[in-house]
Amino acid sequence: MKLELRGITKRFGALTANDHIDLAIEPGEIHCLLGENGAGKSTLMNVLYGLYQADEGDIAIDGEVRSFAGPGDAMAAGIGMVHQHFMLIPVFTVAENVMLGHEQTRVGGRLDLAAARAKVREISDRFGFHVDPDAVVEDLPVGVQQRVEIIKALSRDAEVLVFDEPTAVLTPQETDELMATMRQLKAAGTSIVFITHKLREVREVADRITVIRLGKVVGEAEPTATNAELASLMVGRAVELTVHKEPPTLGDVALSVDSLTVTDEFGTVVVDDVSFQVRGGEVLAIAGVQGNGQTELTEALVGLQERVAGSARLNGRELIGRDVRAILDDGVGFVPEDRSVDGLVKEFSIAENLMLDRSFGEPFVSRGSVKPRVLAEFAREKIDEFDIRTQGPEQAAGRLSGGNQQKVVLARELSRELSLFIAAQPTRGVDVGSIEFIHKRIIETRDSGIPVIVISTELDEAAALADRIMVMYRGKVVGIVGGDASRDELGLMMAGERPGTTDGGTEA
Amino acid sequence: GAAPEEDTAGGEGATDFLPCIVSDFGGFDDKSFNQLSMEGVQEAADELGGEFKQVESNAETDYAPNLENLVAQGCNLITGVGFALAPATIENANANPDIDFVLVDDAGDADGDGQTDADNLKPLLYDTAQAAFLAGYLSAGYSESGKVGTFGGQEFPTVTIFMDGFKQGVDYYNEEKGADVQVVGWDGSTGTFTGGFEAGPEAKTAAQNIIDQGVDVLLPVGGPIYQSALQAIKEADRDIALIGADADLFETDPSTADVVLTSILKNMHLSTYEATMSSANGEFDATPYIGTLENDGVGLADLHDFADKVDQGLLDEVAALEESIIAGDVTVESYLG
Amino acid sequence: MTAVAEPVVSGAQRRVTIVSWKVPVIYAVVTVLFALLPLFAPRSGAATFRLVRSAEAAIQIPDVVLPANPTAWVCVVLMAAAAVFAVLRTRASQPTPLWTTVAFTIVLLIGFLAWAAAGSTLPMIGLLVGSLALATPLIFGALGGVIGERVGVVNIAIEGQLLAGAFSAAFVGSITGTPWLGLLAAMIAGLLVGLVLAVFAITYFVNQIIVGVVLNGLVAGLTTFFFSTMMADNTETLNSPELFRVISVPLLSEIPIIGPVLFQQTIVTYLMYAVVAIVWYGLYRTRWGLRLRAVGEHPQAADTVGINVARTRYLNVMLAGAIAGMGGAFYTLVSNPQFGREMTGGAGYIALAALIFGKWDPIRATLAALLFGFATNLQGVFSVIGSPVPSQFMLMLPYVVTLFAVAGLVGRSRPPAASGQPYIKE
Amino acid sequence: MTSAETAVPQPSRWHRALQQITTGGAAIAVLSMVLAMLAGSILIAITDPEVQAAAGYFFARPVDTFAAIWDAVSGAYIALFQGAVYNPHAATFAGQIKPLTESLKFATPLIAAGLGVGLAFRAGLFNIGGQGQMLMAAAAAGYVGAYMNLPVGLHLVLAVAAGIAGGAIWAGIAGYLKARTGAHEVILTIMLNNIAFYLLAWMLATQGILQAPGSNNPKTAPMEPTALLPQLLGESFNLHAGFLIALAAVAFTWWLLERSSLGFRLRAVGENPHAARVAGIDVSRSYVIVMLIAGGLVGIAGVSQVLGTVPTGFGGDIDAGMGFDAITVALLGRSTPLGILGAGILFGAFKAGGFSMQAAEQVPNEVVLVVQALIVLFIAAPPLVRAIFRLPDPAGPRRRKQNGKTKEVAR
Ligand SMILES: Nc1ncnc2c1ncn2[C@@H]1O[C@H](COP(=O)(O)OP(=O)(O)OP(=O)(O)O)[C@@H](O)[C@H]1O
Ligand SMILES: Nc1ncnc2c1ncn2[C@@H]1O[C@H](COP(=O)(O)OP(=O)(O)OP(=O)(O)O)[C@@H](O)[C@H]1O
Ligand SMILES: [Mg+2]
Ligand SMILES: [Mg+2]
Repeated sequence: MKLELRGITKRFGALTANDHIDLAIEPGEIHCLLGENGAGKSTLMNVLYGLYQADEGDIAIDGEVRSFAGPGDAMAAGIGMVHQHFMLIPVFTVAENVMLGHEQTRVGGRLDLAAARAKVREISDRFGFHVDPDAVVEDLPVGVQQRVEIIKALSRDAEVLVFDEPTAVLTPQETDELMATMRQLKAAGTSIVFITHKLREVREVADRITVIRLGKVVGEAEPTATNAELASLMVGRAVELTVHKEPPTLGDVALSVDSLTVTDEFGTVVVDDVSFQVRGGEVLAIAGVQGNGQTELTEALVGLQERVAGSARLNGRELIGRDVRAILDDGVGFVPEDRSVDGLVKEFSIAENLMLDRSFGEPFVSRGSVKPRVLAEFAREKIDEFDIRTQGPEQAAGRLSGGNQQKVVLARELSRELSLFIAAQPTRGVDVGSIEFIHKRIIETRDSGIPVIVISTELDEAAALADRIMVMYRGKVVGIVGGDASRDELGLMMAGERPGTTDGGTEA
Repeated sequence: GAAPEEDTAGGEGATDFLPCIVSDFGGFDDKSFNQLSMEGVQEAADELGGEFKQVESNAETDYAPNLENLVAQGCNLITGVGFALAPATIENANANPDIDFVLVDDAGDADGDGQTDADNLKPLLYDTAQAAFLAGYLSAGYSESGKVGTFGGQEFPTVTIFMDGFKQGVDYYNEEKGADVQVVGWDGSTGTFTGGFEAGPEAKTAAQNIIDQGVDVLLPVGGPIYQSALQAIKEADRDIALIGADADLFETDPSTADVVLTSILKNMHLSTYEATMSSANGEFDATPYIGTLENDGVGLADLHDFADKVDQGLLDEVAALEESIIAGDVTVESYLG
Repeated sequence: MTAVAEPVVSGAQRRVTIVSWKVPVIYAVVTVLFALLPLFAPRSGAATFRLVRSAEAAIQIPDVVLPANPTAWVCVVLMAAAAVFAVLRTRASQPTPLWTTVAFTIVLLIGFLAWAAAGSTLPMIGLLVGSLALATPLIFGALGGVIGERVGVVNIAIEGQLLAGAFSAAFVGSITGTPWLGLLAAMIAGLLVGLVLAVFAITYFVNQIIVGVVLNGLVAGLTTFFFSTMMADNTETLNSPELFRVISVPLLSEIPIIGPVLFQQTIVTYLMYAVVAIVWYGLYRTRWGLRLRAVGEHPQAADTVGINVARTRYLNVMLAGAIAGMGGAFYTLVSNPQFGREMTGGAGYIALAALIFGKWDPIRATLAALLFGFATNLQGVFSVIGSPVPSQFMLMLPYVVTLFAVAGLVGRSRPPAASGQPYIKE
Repeated sequence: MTSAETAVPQPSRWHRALQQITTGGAAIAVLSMVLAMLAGSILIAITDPEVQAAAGYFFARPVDTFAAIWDAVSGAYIALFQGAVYNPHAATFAGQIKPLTESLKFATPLIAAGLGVGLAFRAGLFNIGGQGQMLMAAAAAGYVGAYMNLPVGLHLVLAVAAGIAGGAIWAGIAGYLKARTGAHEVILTIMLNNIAFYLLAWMLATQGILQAPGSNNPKTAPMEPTALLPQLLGESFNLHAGFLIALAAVAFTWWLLERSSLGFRLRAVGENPHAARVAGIDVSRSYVIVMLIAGGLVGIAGVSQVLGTVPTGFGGDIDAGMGFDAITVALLGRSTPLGILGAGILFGAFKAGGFSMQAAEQVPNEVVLVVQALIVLFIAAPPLVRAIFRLPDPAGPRRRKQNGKTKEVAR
């Protein structure tokens, strides 16, 4: 089926998120939508899916104008969507999530879970997913949740499938598998709209590319276009896609982690006897598929985990056993993985978020009172310095786009006197322009002699930033390799294979 | 209906004497002391051919403003119902010497000197223990199971005075007759209370718990909770007699007729009526009134349908006992002395 | 998460057992506290447990007579043994099985009852029947709360729904002369309160807690107003509904102990059993429940699969109101055929506590309400059989028990994720 | 993002001013009152004996019915106004403005308790425990006030402090149990309400604790004069210094929430405990602290009751249901100190007016409760009020879909 969006306009108050956008999706094509954060991609897709009502414009299917009062209508018309933010009920099982909204029942109104399970298995097998229909979604790794979303969309026999940034949380392997799936679907005649910030993926699968900036279509591109061309089209300026960094000037060992073990509340050992060291002035990247202990490891270092054994000394001082505040006061900067939950208070202003972990004393607080003027001044400075796109320091952080929210967290953590900087997934879901900036700041931090730990599931990022890469699998360290290790080697390590030829130097 | 003539002059009534009354948190429909006191005032007002004003309180903090607002309305006599209104009533009485005040169930003696604290304040007190004593004696004699029961709403003296008198009456019976009738639900210092004055499931289970102990006479004390007791009695699989408190239940709630043995009367409507009338006639006298068996301020109600179910000998004994109490030969103890 | 090749770094993730000393500590503390009773306040005489309601019961069970103090000591020993067992299990890094806790609780209860009822007769049937009666409106209220919160609307208005139900049941029951219409009216009244809650909370996004608290005040004001202006003076015509009759279920009601407690009840109580079962089944096994829970957990996700969030919320909040309204009918069509001002006396708030205590689950909320009813009636029975403790402390008992149960045993509870959150669509 | 925002041209200044007046908060508040009072009129009319009498011959002479309704309703609301704000019939100026001071007196505990509930709200806790906290505060302040002999000044200070501490400790128990065990504060505070109720009942019935010496009634002795909150405007007015304490509490709470670093952390915990924890804020400790402060604020309400409003000794329902009113006050005031001040005064005025309405016109107390509840509902739902009065929506085109006019505006 051929899907056309004609002159779609969508406003949120004074803001025009979509401004007369025209887009045509041909049957059986993979159509990529590119654009920086806040360009209006998700909004456009939400209009298409009936979640938002367009202020102007029409949606036409095979030339016939249709109107969707809600997602139900869109689904009935054969449109499916995998949302940027998972639309799964965390406490439901996979089968329940998949059946939700088009449940089959048996006598007594009893849900036919068997049918739903069978459906999940069938789709799962067809595309080579391994998804247990009875697993509870919140217990699943995000990669699997992503698949559940896809199964959900496929279970309704959609003819047009929208994927809104599905790869932001996937490993390289998973991304490859997803793209294979997309090709499979396309071969079966399904049209796909694919939104991503990763240019490599675009060039790999796209048949056509449309670029959106500030709510308007700014152009189309061929899959053969270079990364640089695509990036500048998106952002409206030239973007440096590779991080320029000098070889590290290594200082002394600053952080020394010894037999660190973290157990979760159910008794699973999530970080298992991990030892490594980080020197001043180097970036250690921790790579690995999400859910293999990286998060818990960094959380243990800042005092956020409860059942921790072993030791971690920062400049000779033990971190384990002290509370979060003491550790932060020691100069540990921490960018948590989930910015919207752990990084920001969305209802607070940008300024307030910038002082979130410095509310106990100078510079923003004296004698129990906040100094609003000092804080406002500081906030303005950081908004400039970190190029946070906002109406002002008083704007609620939750109203910023994801990339800008991330910059607020970075600005907060990087403007303290640091002795160690830990950043988890610093660029997840962030557009290329912002990635360039964030990477630059991380390297600057390293170059000022501070030890840096970066967690990334993104191999490109790990490779771009790291001086050494430590790979974790099932809570254990598989190995530590140099920053120039090959993708293939890292991929194998992430699957738990010990590296054949490595000498990343645990002794470093 | 037909429309009245346009100008019915003087329809306002024959007097401009304005009696007023303030309830405590129970409200005027409590089938208990607020209601009875109000009925007395109402009756007086009707007889005088004038109006009266009634004002309900919902909480302790309402008493003072309610009284003050009635003063502002030009009331000539203001009755406060309940010990809780004492301080506010005393204060208003002292502030408004031209207005007569009546205080139900409290001596109006906050400073503890044994004197009422205002010259224009008439306390109405009721030694209900005397009447309850008779009820206790009657119940003990009536009981076949040898167990009688009582329970209250909240542990207030105006509640426990009934339970106390009742228990003393039973004890007296035991003494006189060498019997061993037990009182379930009150041992003279502590007992069963529902925690409130609502006729809800709490009151009903309290009644049931007492019935389960084998009593065949039950005295609930505390406004509407008698309804729950009545229901528990109806659902029990044997005959249990109910004793009313305050008003004659047989009259005020005919649905109790089958089970009500008698009621312990606290004739508040009589004394508020009299106080109101005397004030209207300019004969207001602030000396405290204490309702007793002697002055009919308290008493035992007629047995109505139960008259022939009770042994005449027992009735005679009760009548004799009443005389002895009036004569002071038998003393009933209560906080009123 | 499929591995490309067989992993070399060990197979499964290591697991250790988390040792929590909570259970043995609680056992020990409770045992010691209980031992204080026979130690410092020894009671002489025997406690008689009466297991039949009356002499006429078809199957007679003899009274169980236990000597008070010795029984208490035996129970202390058994409890101490359980505590030691728990310590050993914990030492061995094994969890203490649930049956130990059940047994521990039963032993504690027997010991306590024997001690407290020394020299008197404890009517067990009455104790249990009363507990059930006290719990019934709470259960209805809690179920109304469960449905409301599970669909994402905090229902503080349970108190108002109970009260409106009680009022309407009495009023309509009186003027129509049949309790059935009274019951229907109670449900409609509860439903209407739910509807107002829904309009303000769902359509106008007003803070749900405000609406709930205000509705409680509104219903209290309106019912008291109509009670005192209309009903109080016309009790016979407007405020004396016929009560539902007790129906003994054939056979079941003959079962010793359980029969008279559970199966000699009115239709309202049987409806309560049914509603608990239906709500449980519906919530976890049917399309209705699946959608309801989805809307309460993640309304936007529900929206994206074509579920009309507002409609789902409206219907279920109204349904919740109707169920709570039935609880109101218990007051005036089962307990006592008369409405009185604010006669629910805060039961709605206790129901709210029960549903949180029960972790937003219909069965557990029911159990929580039953626990509360039991504690309430236990104090009632003790005050009757003669307890030396001042009445005020006795009346405090159910609340203290709940407080300890919540703080000691239940701990953290997680509400439905979107409970209290309005769903605002662009 | 920024360039797209200028798309819609701004309407003229006058238009905007007009729009603000008709759609702003004040208009909504006034219209809400009008609506609620209209509803209240129905209740007033149906209970009025004159109306009932006239309605009996409605078809013979309907004018009478309407006249009677008008008399009843206008009389009631005039009485309400005269009891709450200004009474032109009083002889002296003092008498004329006395109603206003009465309203402020009734507002005092509502403001203080509202602050306690509102503060807890801002820190993410739903404090239903106002009743228990007030009762325990009253018990503590009452004990010091009635049964201790202390010098002038010190006595009052100590009694107030004891009351605040009583409320703080009672709320602190809930905070501590929540922090320690994770139990839900709603259950904890509801249970503590009931426990406080019976605990106070016991203390009031026990000689040597709170029961007045030599008395049998569950009531305390009057407060010693040295412990009384001074009357602010002399003997003829009942407004006492509790109002000043409440104002000070408003100022303190404002400072705490808007300016202090402690308040900053409490708010952070309230909005997002996860982020607060990651930022080094001790969430458990925050719960205890906020409940202690909230309980202290509610305690002021209890103190003002026993040392100011009812100085003659108190009994078991001295809270007068204000623990629950406080929830409405707090939320109506959007949990901001100034909002709570305003909402508290509004509710205080209704209380004061309600008494005069009942005394003067025999309108049942419950009418005021109903009107109050309706006002809150309407104020909380401006779109409903706007819809009823057909006022324009300030958000204007935002919610309107497929609107032809906006099409043109947006180039
Ligand atoms: N619900 C909303 N209310 C108000 N404004 C919104 C809303 N959703 C989106 N916007 C605005 O619309 C603009 C486009 O948002 P959209 O989510 O479409 O961006 P996007 O292109 O998907 O960005 P990203 O790459 O970050 O996902 C944003 O800048 C935002 O300001
Ligand atoms: N209620 C709202 N009012 C105004 N803007 C909003 C609102 N909700 C969301 N937005 C905007 O919508 C845009 C997209 O929101 P979304 O939550 O998708 O961002 P994100 O996914 O976290 O960030 P990223 O796009 O980088 O992944 C953001 O620009 C955000 O500012
Ligand atoms: Mg997006
Ligand atoms: Mg995004």
